Amino acid sequence: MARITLASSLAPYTDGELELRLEVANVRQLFQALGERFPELQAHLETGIAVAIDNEIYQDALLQPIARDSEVILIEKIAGG
Amino acid sequence: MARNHVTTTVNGDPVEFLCETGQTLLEALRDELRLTGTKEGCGTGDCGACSVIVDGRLLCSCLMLAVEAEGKAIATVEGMADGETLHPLQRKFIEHAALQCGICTPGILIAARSLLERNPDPTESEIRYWLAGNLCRCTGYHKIVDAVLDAAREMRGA
Amino acid sequence: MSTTLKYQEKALKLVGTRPLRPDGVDKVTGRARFGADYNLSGQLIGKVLRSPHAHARIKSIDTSAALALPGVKAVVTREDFAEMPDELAAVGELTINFRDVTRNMMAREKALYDGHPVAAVAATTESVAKHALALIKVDYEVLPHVIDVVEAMQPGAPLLHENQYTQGVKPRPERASNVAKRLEFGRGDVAAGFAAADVIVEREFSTKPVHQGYIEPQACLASYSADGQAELWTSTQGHFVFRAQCAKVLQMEVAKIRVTPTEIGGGFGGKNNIYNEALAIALSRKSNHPVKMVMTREEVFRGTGPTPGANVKVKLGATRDGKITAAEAELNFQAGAFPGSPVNQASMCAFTRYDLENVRVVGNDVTVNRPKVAAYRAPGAPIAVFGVESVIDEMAKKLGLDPIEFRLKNAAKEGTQTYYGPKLGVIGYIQTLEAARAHPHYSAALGPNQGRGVATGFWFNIGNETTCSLNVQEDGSLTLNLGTIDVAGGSRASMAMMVAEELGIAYERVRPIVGDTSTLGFNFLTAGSRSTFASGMASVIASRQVIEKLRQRVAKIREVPLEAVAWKDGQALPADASAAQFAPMSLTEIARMAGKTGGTIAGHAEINAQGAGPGFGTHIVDVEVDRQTGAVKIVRYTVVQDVGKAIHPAYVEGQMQGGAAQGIGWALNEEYVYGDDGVLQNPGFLDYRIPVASDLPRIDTVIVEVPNPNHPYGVRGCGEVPIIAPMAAIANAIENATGLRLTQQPFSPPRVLQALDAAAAAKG
Amino acid sequence: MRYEVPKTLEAAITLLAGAKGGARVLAGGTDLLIQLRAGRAEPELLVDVKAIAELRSIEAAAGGYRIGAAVTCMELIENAAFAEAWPGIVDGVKYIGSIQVKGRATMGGNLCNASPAADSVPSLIAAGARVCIAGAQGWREAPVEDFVRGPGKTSLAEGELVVTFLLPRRAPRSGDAYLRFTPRTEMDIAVVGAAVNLTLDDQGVCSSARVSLGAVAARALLVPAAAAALIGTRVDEAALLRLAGAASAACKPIDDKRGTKEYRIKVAGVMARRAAEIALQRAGGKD
Repeated sequence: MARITLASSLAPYTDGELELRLEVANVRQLFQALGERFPELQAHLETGIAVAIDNEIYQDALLQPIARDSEVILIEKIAGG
Repeated sequence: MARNHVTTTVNGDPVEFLCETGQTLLEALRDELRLTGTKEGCGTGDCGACSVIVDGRLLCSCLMLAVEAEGKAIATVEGMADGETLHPLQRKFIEHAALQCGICTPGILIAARSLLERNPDPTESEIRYWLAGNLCRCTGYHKIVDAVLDAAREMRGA
Repeated sequence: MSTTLKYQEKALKLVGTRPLRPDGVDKVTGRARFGADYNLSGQLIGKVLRSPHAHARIKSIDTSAALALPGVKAVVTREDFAEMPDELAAVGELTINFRDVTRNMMAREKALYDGHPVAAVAATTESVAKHALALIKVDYEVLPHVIDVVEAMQPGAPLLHENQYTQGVKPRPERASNVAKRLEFGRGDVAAGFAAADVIVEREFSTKPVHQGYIEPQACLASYSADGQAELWTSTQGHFVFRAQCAKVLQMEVAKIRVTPTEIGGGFGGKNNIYNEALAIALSRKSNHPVKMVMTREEVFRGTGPTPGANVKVKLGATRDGKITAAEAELNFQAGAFPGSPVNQASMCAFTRYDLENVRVVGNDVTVNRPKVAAYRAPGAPIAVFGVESVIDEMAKKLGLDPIEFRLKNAAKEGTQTYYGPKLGVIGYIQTLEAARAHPHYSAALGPNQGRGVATGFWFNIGNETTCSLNVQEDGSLTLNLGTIDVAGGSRASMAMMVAEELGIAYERVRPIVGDTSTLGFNFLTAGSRSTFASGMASVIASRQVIEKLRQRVAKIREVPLEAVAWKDGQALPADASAAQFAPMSLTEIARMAGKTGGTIAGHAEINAQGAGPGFGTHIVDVEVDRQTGAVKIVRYTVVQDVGKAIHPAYVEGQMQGGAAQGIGWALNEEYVYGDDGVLQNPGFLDYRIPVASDLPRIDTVIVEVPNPNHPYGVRGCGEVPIIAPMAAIANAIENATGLRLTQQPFSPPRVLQALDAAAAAKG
Repeated sequence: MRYEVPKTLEAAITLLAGAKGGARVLAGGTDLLIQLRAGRAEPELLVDVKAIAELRSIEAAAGGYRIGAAVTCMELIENAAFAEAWPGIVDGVKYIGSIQVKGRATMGGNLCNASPAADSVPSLIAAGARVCIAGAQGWREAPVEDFVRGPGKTSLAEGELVVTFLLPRRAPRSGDAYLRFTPRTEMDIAVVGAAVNLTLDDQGVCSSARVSLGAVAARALLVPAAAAALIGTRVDEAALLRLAGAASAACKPIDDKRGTKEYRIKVAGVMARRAAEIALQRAGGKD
């Protein structure tokens, strides 16, 4: 199962839970699983979240594969000037 | 409202237009004559994007009334190149990457040209003070100053 | 699909050289067309009526007198725009609350800042339009306002949004607040870290709002036809994003709006969002005429987004030998009238130059009665870094360490765990510090009343949605149609260089243009230093596709197997001696035959570019302080930055110099000045003081190139990083010259003189 | 709004008189056009005075100079003889806006705009310049320091206009200078301005002096106390300290977006002192 870590800024939406393991094959499945587990996180997942898979940041990449042994970190989405 | 009839010369060509008394030369150039190379950045003489040369004087066309142009000779960026041949300042600005967005470029070219007409061999400091009325937000002025120095050098045949 | 192309080291012919930009001649001859340079026959002039109050309930708007004025063709107010739900919507890759977008574009219940649009008119001439504005009667109930971020956070402060409850705090607050959102980032145990520290430095900083200061005011031209189609010409950093926002607020189908981007006269983040565009389309729809809307400079200052003003607290602990044990920061950012300051990105940038065990950053996004903030080059980062790099400098001094040495002792490197999420990949921070230390500037002698300062900056850089098409024309010249705006850095040149490099042809044979929204699929904004990275990647993919098709075509024409056909220096030739031999064919020859051998050849890419490589910069500045007037003069400036790979070094230098110059203005004299009535007092270039040529020295540049492994040419990006460090570097230089630690931006003469006098008085 | 370009002073006066206050004089227009654009001025007639010979000429007169009110800043700056005689006045004129603005702006306009921060006014006051005014009632002359009444207010009666400035004969060993403080090097409005005009006797002792300050009160001030600090001295350290003190003491400034009271008071002394040092050098008192 992939190791999932949520940025500490997301703690308020997960009752403080920031680390978990999930059986997911891509980002879409990850968001789905997290959304079911943490309803308050749902809105943020769809709008304000980027994902780092094995330390590469992906934005808006729902189909990005997640390997069984991947380390996945959810972070705030980044824009710019 | 009664409009004023103005006969003047732009880049060597005789032109006529009608304007309201309150209309600026900048508005007449852009809206009546469709010479949009001269830009408006502020409309209050603080940015220099609308710089033109009138009877040999560098000025902000946003601070001159169109009716005052009667009988004058006006030079804008559209008249800088000689046919297909760019003015040395125009060429050097491209070569030195002295322009980015380009909105301030026509005004700066006109201002730099009027400097070199008076002072063919300006120092860096003289260039910076002469161009102080022309705001550029992209370049930090470094490459603009280099382009003017290099153009001056070429025009002096040095 | 999400795409990365790995970096390949190879001998380069074009990339890294300095050819002339394709937009150069048009820009020096006045032929280049910017937002205000477009006109249509029969067009009307649109003008906006703006609130004179910082905070007021709009009881009624009477437009009858304006509509009765001859020449007035249409008036729009809040009544003309649909209410939008209060929810975050991802539109064009941006996450926006359209309830707020509609209200920022046109006030509804309340005017929330001086300059907030309350009505717009379209008339036959500008003077008629102006006269019409004066005839619109708005009945305001003026409300108490709040602008300062600290005051706005207090309980009992005037509330902008009566039903705004702070997000990100548990349990959900009972009272509404101007604090829209609270964010907390961190790792390790900060308390333990400070306990382990020998030296602790703690300081509070404040900054004022500053404006991007692009010289071209927002300008657009809209034409809506009775068949429900709209065309829009506008000065924008993202024509697809503008289209998406207009479609949403006007409830139109996306494909029915065609947006053509004009040359853009500077943006720096300020042209990431719509202002007049949807109003112009609405006025055009109502009047059945094209409508042109050009902002005045005053409108730009009063109505468009500057940066946040902020309150920043920083605490740092370190051991005597110079290892940082704990770092803590609180960032309180003005969001302006609606939530959405860049405090989240500022929080992530605050300490991400250092390898830290124990970090905690708290950010608050606070609504106040000022225009909604917009992005400005590395949004938020310069504000956070001003505080952090000032404290880093002070700590180095307390520890008796050279400031670059102290940074090197704690520098982030490949594998450093960030406090916002991932570990850092291959980065060039240490290389920029070492290059700065080795630069002659760093060891040059200083004159009387002069001081030297150093500071560093980090920016993520980004990728995102990008498209392009590459068409081989019948003579073998190529048209590269890009969907990502060239905001003036010269990205069109860089893209053409990469295409020419890939194909092995002359740069001049590739004509890059930026296509309108009907010619390509969606592209994100040119923002976040993504253009050369992402659009470059797309251009390379399209080029390789073209090469593949060219090889296939030659294999057919010469009747040889595909493997036998290699592509080199602009021609197809036998792969090697062992492969089938055939007469080489140049790109031109293939192109000439293309029509008769299966049709024209083109490549295209529609990607969501991933794998952006972070950028780091180190700045050195010398200042001279006039102790009698408090004037600070910048006497020397050097920018060192890792850009991954400089495709066009001259244009990269231009980004570094321009960013530094904006940072210098931010540090010294730029600020929004508000009266007690909440009205902006300096909405013009006379009293909003951006640097003029005679204010600045030459700005030396050192380009460091540590390739980004996730780009075919190693590009990271360069636009954002150079604006991050100047404020802190200059504060540190002033401290070095005077012994005074300035914590309030701007470091304007009255501020500096006051500090000098206070210090003198303290000495007695 | 009508526009007229009279060729003679008489014609201009007739037009102004006929307009009953509904007219504005247009010289360089660098202030007036901004007021028109902002709707802060809505005259029914503009009288362009740039075709009137008296207003456009620079003449040596009675050992001094007569400067037309509509002479542009650049024309004045480029007049080598005048710059030689009155470098301090040229200092002030040089500070007015950009090269572009100086190509249009005039000393007459700078005076009549009646801004407390007008850069050409303190040096004119320090120089002892007089302003010549014409109107339906005829000619009158006034010292420049008496012309401006307050921000935007002048002593011009309805229908009057400023025609020329008169500068007195220059005594040998005289020098003048104007300095201002602004946050930027250029393109700014004076936060404080100081002009010093002094004459030395053959022993190098200051025999006469006039000091004027700008942007520190409702109008540019003549500060006799500051001048007194110099007269009878060799403009030494002690005298300069007294000058600075007197200059600061004379300030009655306001707080605004361009500077605080305290700042203006303190820097007025600094600018006065630095201007005096330059004036001294120009008078040949120090090398």
